Amino acid sequence: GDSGSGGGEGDGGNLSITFLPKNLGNPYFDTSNAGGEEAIEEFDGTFAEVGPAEATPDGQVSYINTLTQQGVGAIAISANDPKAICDALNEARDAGVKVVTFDSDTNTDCRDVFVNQADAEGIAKVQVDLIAEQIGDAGEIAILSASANATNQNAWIELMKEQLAADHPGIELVEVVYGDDDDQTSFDKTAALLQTHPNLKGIVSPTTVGIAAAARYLQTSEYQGKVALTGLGTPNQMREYVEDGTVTAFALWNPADLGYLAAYASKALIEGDITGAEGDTFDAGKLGEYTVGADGVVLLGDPFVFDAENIGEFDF
Amino acid sequence: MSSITQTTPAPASVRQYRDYDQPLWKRLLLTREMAIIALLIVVVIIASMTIRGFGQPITLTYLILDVTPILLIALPMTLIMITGEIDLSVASVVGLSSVVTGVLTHGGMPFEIAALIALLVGGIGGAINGFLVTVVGLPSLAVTIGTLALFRGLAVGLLGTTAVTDFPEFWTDLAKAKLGTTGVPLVIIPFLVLLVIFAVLLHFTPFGRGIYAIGLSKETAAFSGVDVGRTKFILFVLAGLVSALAGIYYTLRFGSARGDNATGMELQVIAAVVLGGVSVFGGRGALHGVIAGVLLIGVLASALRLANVTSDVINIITGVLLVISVVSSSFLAWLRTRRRAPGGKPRVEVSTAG
Amino acid sequence: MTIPPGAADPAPALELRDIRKSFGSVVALRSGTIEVDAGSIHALVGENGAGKSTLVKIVAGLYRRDAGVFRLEGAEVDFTSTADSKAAGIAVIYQEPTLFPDLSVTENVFMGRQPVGRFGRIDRKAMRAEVDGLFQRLGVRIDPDRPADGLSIADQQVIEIAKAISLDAKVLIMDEPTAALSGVEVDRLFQIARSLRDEGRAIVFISHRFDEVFDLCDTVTVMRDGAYISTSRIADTNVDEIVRQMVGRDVTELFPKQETTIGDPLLEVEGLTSAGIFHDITLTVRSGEIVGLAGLVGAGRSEVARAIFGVDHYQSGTVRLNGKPVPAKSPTAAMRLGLALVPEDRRKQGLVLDSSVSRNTTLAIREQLAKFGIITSGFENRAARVWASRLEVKTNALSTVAGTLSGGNQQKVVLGKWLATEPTVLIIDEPTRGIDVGTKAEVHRLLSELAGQGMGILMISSELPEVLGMADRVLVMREGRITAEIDRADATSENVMFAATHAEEQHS
Amino acid sequence: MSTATTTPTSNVTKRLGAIGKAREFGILLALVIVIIAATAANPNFLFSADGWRDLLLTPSILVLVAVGQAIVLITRNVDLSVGSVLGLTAYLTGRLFIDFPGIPIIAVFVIAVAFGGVLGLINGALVAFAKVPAMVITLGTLYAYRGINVLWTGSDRINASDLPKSFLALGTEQFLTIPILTIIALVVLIIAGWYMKNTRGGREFYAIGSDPAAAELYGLRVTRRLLTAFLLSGALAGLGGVLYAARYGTINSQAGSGWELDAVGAAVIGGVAIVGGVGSVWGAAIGAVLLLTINRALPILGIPDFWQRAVVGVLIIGAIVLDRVLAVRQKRKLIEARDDS
Ligand SMILES: Nc1ncnc2c1ncn2[C@@H]1O[C@H](COP(=O)(O)OP(=O)(O)OP(=O)(O)O)[C@@H](O)[C@H]1O
Ligand SMILES: Nc1ncnc2c1ncn2[C@@H]1O[C@H](COP(=O)(O)OP(=O)(O)OP(=O)(O)O)[C@@H](O)[C@H]1O
Ligand SMILES: [Mg+2]
Ligand SMILES: [Mg+2]
Repeated sequence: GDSGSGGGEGDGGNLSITFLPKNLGNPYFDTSNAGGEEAIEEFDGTFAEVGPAEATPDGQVSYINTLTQQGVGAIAISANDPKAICDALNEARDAGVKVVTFDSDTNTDCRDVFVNQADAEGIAKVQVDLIAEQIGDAGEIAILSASANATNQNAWIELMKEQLAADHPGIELVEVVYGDDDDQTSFDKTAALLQTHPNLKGIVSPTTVGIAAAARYLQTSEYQGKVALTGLGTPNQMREYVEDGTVTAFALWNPADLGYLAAYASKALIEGDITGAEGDTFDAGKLGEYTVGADGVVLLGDPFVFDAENIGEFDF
Repeated sequence: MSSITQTTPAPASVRQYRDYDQPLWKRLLLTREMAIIALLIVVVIIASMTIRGFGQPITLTYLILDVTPILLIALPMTLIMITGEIDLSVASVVGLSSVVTGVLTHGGMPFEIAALIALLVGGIGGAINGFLVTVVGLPSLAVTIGTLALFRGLAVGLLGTTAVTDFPEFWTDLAKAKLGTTGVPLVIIPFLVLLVIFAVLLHFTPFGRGIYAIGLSKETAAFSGVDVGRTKFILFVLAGLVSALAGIYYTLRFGSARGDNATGMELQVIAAVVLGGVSVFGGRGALHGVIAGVLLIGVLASALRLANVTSDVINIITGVLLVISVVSSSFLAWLRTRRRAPGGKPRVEVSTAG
Repeated sequence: MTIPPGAADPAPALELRDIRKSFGSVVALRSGTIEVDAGSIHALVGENGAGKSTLVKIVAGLYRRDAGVFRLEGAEVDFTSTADSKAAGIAVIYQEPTLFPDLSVTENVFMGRQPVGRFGRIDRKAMRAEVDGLFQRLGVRIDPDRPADGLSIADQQVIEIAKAISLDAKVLIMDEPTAALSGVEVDRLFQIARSLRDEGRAIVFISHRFDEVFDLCDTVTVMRDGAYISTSRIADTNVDEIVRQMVGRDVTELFPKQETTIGDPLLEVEGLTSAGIFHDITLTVRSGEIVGLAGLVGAGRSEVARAIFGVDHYQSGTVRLNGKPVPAKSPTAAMRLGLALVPEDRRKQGLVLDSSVSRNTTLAIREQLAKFGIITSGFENRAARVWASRLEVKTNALSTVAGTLSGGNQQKVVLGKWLATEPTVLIIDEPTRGIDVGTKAEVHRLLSELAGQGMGILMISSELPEVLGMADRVLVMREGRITAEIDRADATSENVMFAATHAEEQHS
Repeated sequence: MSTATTTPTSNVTKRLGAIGKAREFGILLALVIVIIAATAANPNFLFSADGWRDLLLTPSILVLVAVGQAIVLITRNVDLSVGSVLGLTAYLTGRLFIDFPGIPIIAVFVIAVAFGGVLGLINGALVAFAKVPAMVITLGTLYAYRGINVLWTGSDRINASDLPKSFLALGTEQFLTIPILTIIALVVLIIAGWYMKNTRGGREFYAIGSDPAAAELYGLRVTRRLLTAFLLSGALAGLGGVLYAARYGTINSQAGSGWELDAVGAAVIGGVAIVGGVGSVWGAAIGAVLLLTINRALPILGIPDFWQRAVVGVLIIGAIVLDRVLAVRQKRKLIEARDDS
């Protein structure tokens, strides 16, 4: 394979960009990487995708090191840990590799730009609003998250707690459990939640794996239609549950757009159009022009709510 | 046919005892360990010639940084497996010691003291395993499946969703520092010191002789004054201590103490130890083979990653390598016996007359 | 399958001629030859390592011969597995009992050929009934439902015998079946063997005990160094003749008991009790004294020895060596105080079978051998060579794996291993099990000599002549208790056997 | 022990038989304690429809895999590849439904079980013919099979919507309140238990594990038995894979990863000796139920999520210690009984 090792030929710099998701075999990242590939083909770069089989930071570090050795142009990475991969990323940057984080950020000093799917406030708010609406703004709810250390989920959960306390006094968050982004664990945790809390009215799962597993359990249990479920999911995985009424509505941004934007941000960094400083602007193909915000954050947009009305229009 | 053939009575001849029935070179070269070392050399040579970027010194740096925890834990694991036991809890001890270091440092304790306490915790973890195996008399596989969950659970429970990342720069830098300009990481030194200690312990002390005897025949060892319980207990404590050390290194290298650090590493360690020629039934194996086994897996992974081979293929290759490494030796032995067997005899010609 | 008396039967039941077998560079058999007729008992004798067991294993289908002729009832055969030999009507009692420790005694007897009913269901009732009958016939007192694990070597041997007999085979081969048995069991076995002979079976009997050979067998074949030496009718030969052919020289007196001065008590055991196994064992071994511990198989002698040495647990009682208490449950401590135990089961307790002769010989002295805590193969080989040559272990190199030695040579390695520790008191459980005449004399001389030098020896033996010939004092055990203490001068086979079998007898 | 017959030992005999049962009894006791504790804390655990169903349903698949594992362990071998085999067959199941729409469910079962059996047979052949430790071989195939799975699946995933409703129903449907999955597991368990106890083949597994060298001397067909053991383990993992698909509905390339430790753990906790020859498939099954029931009971008992794993560890150790204590006590009684006889 020579895809990742194209040296610094070409005038605009080395446009070989490698996507490094949290783990391989995750449909969410599949979609985002496909978006990245589309973008890279548009501007004639070299796309590659590598990653560990399981979502661990040490697995990612090995790949970052390898990419450093290969001398790629940029790494687009979704971090499994905000700190653990920092040194490896900085070594890569010292070797001239640009680093873009997307989906899940590292500490700000380890990357050039973070492509944020939606600001955390917005993500937390859309989920809180959805669950409040579905359970009539009162009753017990629980959260089924990804792994305990997932940076983005933890940030959202904190914000959801704040918003619940401030705006929804009738809703009580009784427990947060972690399904480790594993189908089976999430499935079994859902079962445990429902038994432990007989008065549970709703579950929020801010992770695509979790919400699908929870929906599958609900669908086959006596709680179908009685316990509300919402969170972040992909339309293809959730279609069945929305159609049969297990789930009324859930939210997500378009992961393909996220990858697409990360690819263009990488290109802009490689070609020197931006440095990651606040106020830099760059062109992102079909998505238009974006501006780098504070702390090198590029914001994709607001999350989108899927329900029975519109889910038929999406395929990812 | 009752003729008595009388042979002349000869005086009892004085027997000559040679030390070895095979010459030194054969004993050294025709071993499982040497086969792995040879394979390692072949892989390194082929990789440097065919894979771009493999020949750089930085490869060595990353390789050593990557495999150091496995190298470290493989040392006591080898000894434990030679006694016929196993310790599946090592990776959980790595996680636990990482978390203990993190929590204590975060709580304001100097890093050095926190690390010492983490070592102690590792030692205690090992002692718990050792106690359950030797005093209570439970199978180590079952015990350490239990403590695998217990130690990991403690680690995850102690830290919850947080990860501690504020460690003194002096130490985090040291974990990644290189020896002068050679590109060889400094951590190689403590590893080499431990390697010498463990190699002498296993191969050149009465204690080590006891370890092999236990693995080959526990009962005979006990009858011969080998304190089977004490030996195993010491080894489990050593495994705990060294795993805790690996945990501290892990924490420093990634600058992050997390409950799920090194999850699943126990199988990697065991795979490497087994590849290096240690028998899971005990009694067989040597440290040079194990070191070569760890490095072989590390080098292969590093080379294949550089060649843009995905992690699943790397896993397939690791697996196939394990299988081939054990099958090939018995295949060769089989070939040898075949060549010597009387040719062309039908398999069975039992007369069932009567 | 009874042979009609007087019927002409030209082909022997079993015939092996010029069998050759080598293992790597070791030639185990050069020209193994034996011819056994139906309706006869044929003895096979030879020194340790002469190749007897190897010949047996070839007949059993465990090894394949490299060359030579192998015929059954005149037809040439070639076995590739033990299943073949079984199918051909051959039953073998191997020198070392090989039972499945986790399975019940009954299952052990019937493994692989259990009676089955509908759906292939094993008929346990039938199996049990058959075992009961078999054990009755053999006079076995082993619980058929207990697991084989923990049975004494003798009990295991008895089960092996029961198994082989129940096969109802045309050819029965017994490789030192009596090595671990005492008089009563041996008599039972012989009765059965004779009745099988009278039914027309062919029996091969291997033993190092010549009284047995002359008592039981019709014909005897002698082997030496893997080669056939001679075959003669028992009636036409005598012990000296056979020994000369076996060893190639005359053998010195068998029980060369030296007169020694008996000194102070070295080993003092008081009130040793382990519930269900032995009770209130009190005994003393003095310097220069050989104390014989006699009794029937299963009397609990080995257990006492193991408890004294600290391998097994005991509930009450004390053990002192040279006046110092020997801590319970620590062989290491016992060894440091100068105690040594040559265990009865050499394969499980005496040797690390997969380890070299050299490592085995030095296992118990590894700590003394080390210099500054470091031990090397050089040290080990040096120490091992001394003992290998003293006991004439038959092997080419010290690196030979102990498991490939012949049974008797394995026993020698175990002896050497413990003598190397230079103990003050040596407990020795069945010292000459499976050792050939020549070496047996050596071992006895060695024991005498050691006692002469002031060592105290507690010798457990099921061989009555050995006990009577060697011991200064005989203790007799029966069902876990010491029932008699008899001085050398008073000891006869009658009073020892009486104490071993009759509960009412109470000597003081 | 006075006369030559066996009459005086019959009392001892019965107690010896009791030891065998005690091995499973200790674990069963631990299981009952866990269920009672959880039900006391929250009656839903046992008495709600979902609670009852999950109690039976959750461990069923692991029971199947553990039964296969127990058979292999009893022959003194181990099959670490079961998790990978399960994952591979689970994905195969999904693919069959997608690529051959309308394929009969029974055909899928047969194909998947056969496929699992073939994977097991590969393990068995390597172990039996090359005469190398099963742990190494199956550790190798653990990696290799999983790698093939990832290679084949990529980041594809089977979703519940890809599978026929009637198939998914198998994963949840009940017959007389007993889930179908549980019935399948029970049938397999009963057959395996019967076979291991009452047939020559079954007893030979024990014999081989108890002493392989002796098995050779007895002329047992060791190679054939080993092949059978691994084939069974693979086939049961394959069956587990199909049922996994029915139960969970979503399958990605990591399905079943880590199950090998659960399966070995279940068997060992259930009294199957890792050195072979000892234990029963019943014990392994109870071990599997215990393992997963502990997992489900902990949240009910109010143990916070993060600490659950630690408690699971403590309980596993507690269960095997309890088992050990009961066995030792029984044995002591037995030896003391010899004095009385
Ligand atoms: N598997 C083997 N590998 C190597 N050498 C062997 C093996 N089996 C036997 N030998 C050697 O073959 C020779 C004959 O051994 P064998 O066991 O037949 O003797 P034996 O006559 O039965 O002696 P004993 O009376 O001591 O039992 C010995 O030197 C022994 O070391
Ligand atoms: N672990 C055990 N469990 C049950 N019974 C046992 C156990 N160990 C030994 N026994 C029995 O205790 C009795 C005493 O056996 P021991 O081996 O001490 O006899 P011995 O006098 O030394 O005879 P031998 O000549 O066979 O060595 C035997 O009946 C034996 O089967
Ligand atoms: Mg022999
Ligand atoms: Mg004895």
